[in-house]
Amino acid sequence: MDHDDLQRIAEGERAAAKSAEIRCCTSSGCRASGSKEVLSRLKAAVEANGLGDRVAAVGVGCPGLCSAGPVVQTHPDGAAFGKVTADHADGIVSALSGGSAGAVRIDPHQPFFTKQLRIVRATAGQIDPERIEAYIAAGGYEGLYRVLQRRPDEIVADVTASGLRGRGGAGYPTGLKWATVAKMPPGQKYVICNGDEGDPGAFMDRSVMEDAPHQVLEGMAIAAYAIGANQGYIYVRAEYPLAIERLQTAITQARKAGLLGRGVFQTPFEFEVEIRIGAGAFVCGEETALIASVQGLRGTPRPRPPYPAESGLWDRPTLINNVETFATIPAILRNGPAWFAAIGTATSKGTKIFSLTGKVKNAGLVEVPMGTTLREVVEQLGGGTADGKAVKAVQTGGPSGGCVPASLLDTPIDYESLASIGSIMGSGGMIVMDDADRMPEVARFFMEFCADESCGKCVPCRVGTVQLHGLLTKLVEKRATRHDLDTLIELCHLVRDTSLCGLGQSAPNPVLSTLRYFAGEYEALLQPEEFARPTRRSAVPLTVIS
Amino acid sequence: MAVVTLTIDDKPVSARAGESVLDAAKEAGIEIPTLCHLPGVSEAAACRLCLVQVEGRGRLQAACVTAAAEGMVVRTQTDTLREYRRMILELLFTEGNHVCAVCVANGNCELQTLAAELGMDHVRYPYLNPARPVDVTHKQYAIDHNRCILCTRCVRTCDEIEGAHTWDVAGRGTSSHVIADMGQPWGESVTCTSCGKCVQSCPTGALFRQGSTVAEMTKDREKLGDLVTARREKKWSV
Amino acid sequence: MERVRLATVWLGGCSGCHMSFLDLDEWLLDLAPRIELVYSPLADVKEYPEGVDVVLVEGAVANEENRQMAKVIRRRTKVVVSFGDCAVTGNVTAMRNPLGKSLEVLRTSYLLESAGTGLRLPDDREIVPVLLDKVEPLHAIVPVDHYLPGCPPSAARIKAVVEDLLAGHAPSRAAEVIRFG
Amino acid sequence: MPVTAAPVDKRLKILDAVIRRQHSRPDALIAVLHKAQELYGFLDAPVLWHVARALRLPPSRVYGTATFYHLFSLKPLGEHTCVVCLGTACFVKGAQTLVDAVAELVAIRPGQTTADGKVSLTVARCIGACGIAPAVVLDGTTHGHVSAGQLTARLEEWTHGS
Repeated sequence: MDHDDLQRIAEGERAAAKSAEIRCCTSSGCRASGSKEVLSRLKAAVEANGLGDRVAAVGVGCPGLCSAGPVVQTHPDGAAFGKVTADHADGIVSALSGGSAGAVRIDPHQPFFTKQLRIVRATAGQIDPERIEAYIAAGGYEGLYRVLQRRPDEIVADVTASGLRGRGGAGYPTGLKWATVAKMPPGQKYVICNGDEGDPGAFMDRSVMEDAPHQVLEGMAIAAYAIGANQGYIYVRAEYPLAIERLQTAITQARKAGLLGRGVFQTPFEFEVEIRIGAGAFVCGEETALIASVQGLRGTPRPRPPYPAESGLWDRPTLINNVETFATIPAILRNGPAWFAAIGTATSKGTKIFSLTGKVKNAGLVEVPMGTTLREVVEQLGGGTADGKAVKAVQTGGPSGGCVPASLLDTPIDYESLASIGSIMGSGGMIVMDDADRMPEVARFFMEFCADESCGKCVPCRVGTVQLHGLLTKLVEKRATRHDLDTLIELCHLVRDTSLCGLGQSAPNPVLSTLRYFAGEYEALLQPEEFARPTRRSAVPLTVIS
Repeated sequence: MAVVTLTIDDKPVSARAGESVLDAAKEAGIEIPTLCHLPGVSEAAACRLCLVQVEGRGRLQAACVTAAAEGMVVRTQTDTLREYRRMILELLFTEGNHVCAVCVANGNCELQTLAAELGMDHVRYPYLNPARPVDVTHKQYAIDHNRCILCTRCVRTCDEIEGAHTWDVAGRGTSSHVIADMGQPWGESVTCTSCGKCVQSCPTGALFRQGSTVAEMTKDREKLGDLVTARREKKWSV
Repeated sequence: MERVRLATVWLGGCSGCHMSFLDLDEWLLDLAPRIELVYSPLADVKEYPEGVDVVLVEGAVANEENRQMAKVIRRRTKVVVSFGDCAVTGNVTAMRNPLGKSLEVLRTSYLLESAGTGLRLPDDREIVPVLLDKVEPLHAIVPVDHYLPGCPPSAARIKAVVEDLLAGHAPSRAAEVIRFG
Repeated sequence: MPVTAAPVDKRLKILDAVIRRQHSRPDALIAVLHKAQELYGFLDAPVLWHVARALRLPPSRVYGTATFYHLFSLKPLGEHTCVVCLGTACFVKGAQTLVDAVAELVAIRPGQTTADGKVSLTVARCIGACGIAPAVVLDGTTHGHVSAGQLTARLEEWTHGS
């Protein structure tokens, strides 16, 4: 494969395109609502109407509006239909020639679509994720080609200049991470893509892997070239079978096309990628636990330093980024770091995908520029709550994050702003809650999750989360007193300050953030003390704001 | 050999480059409490008792895995650290069934000793009282899971010193437990060499010699470190 | 000097802590003029009095009577001391907890699950206090001011704590005072 | 002794082929356990011993790893499996009532299998189908926007007849 071949494939693909396309979402969400049958009926309807020469019915990635699935769009007229069943197939085909579709139309000009800026999800919902040709025709692997014409350190410099920060949660500057691994002495190095998206309520990475597997591979290959690695692993949770299947297909296609393996684009660059499948452990999203799991061990974290950048997989320098981070890379290298850095805020560049769920009208995936306010996402894109009730809070960052009250919805989405109000960007889960959601119960839900997912290695997380869950249960069941609430807060401090890894350190966040903004709900559950208590003698403060 | 100078609890201390803060402090006569640390085997950094404050670092650091560095300023005894250590012990006491009065290790138990040293005179959290088994199938030794604090000293000792890797941890979270081979009775283990090193490594009464009764089980943990030194440096301590 | 109104109570324990107290031997003679022993298993007093200054409570809270007594003690006493491991941790008394709730404990204890024993659960709720489902340390039921662990606490440690309390200050929490087991 | 090998059958041959393809590398343990569970339905002692020997791993490491990950089962599962997602999105959309409804209908708690071996009930910590919450996975197929009534109706089909 050389650059001419790449262009030939792209041109061939464009030449073969039919004048109209019926695009049916075949990602996990719509699949669960029967979209595969819808697609096959659409294909049959195209044939039956003798439109095979100018209309194609294709399976595409997720257009984003999962709550309306299965979603079918027609191209180039831009019509969209929701809750499509197989029986709607004939109608949708006839609508192409002016007939009545019969299916529910979705307004393609509503804010849910128009307010998005899709960089990572640029091709999602538009191309067939199972065909490398479609990705190439959309500009795919062009970034990798250009990268290979330059020196590795220039690539690291570009990523640094773009201002990209890790999309997995902590927001560590991606360029800095790459530079650290690149600076390690030459020798065996590894690239790992973290696809162990475990935050409940988050499915951005699943959809990126399902909708744009080649984009992930391209990003990994660019990283490998930049840091001097020849082997990559994608760690995917077993709960995502379609993502695994599509990544495997993509790897096979890319190897066959000479875009992975030896002599990529006829340069000395060599890069192999293997998939490693998780087996149900949230903690494996933590990078040292993930490395242990890739090595076939129990997924328990180890103390850092040394950081994986110095000593990671098999004690070799290892670059770990998450799926969305890698999928952002090709566009940055194609369009230049300045283009990317112009999007977003001073400290948070580019776009971020959120999975907008819960009590929201339009549930699904949205990609917006950093700096967009929570209110815009929830009220404009999300359309507010499904039944018109008031939004009470938005949970971001999953079990490591916090609940942002409605009064703070004008907070812009960037790493620092979310941290300043006691939540985190996290991987991108955004769960809308209304009055029916009781915050102490939400806190208990997350604590149960953390206790269940604690690896058991360090004492504060292993036992502390269990005790915290017990205290929250006592509280929710109206058996707790002020003394118990103090104990709860004290334990939150312990678990946060002394746990070995990020899971434990952030486990108290949902409790502390709900205590900060919804203290009244906790107070209302308290029972009076039967006896006066001796003065508290602990050195741990009872503050809920860090 | 490069030497670094640091300050621990206002005391100037010198350490070999790469040496842990824990070891450097110990050599200077400053004891930092530990439970999972055991000379001779790798660090787990799991008990979190040796957490110290290092100036300029936001998070508390485990002294056992923090390398002493030039100019480092370390505090090992702040009020908060003392409180956190007590709380960690309290959590350990709630997790198992630690009944010192009827334990073989009574009087020779690191958990019990630390409770006294750290001023833990009671436990503020509810006891979880798990139903845990006692395995007496081994001819010489026994394991009482009620007393196990999951420090994994036995796992590391068996793997790194004896090389048998009979023990490992199964399950996760608070249902974690130490197992022999495929989780079978210890006496049926095919990998155990009955060397007894795990028993010596155990800080509590979880691993003990058969026939020991209350307060009779004493342990010689230094021997394990001596073994490693002997093997590595051909120097024997007798 | 006014005498300190001292009480000692025996809840769910073996009375070993009281035996250790008696091991103070002749010091008890020094103690006698400084205190008034207003309630104790060592004295024939039927009801726990009002206005107690200091109480040493031995034993865990294992049954309904223990639980009610704990509350009476707390209401009528200035300084409550958990006296010995059973009061402080539940200790041996609480070793039944992993077996399950009270009914499961009784079924196990009376070998009801073993075939052919012919045994049955005693039914004398009118006479014997009802077991609690879970044996608790004293401070799980009522606030406690000071803790004196040990099984039993040695006479010397009892003396040190009582001396401190009689002098009107909080007992030391130093390592030599704390000893479980 | 539990050290006896599993009977040599076709499944073992397939498993051995997978192990060979992975060059018997110890880091293939999780992949091999996945395959073994797919073949046998669950991981019993003979299979785990076989894997330990084939990968030259200490048995306690194999057992420790198999029991660490929630998706591995050391006990046989039921004829049918019902996985209720308890991710946050499903939680706020009332997934707990689904668990309660199933638990009441077939009288088992999550993690258990009915006495007749018909149904296993488990809960998942988010299957990534948040857009169609609440979601359940019935015999491997994901269903979205599920109500308690729909779910119990399906389970009744499983438990009675067909």
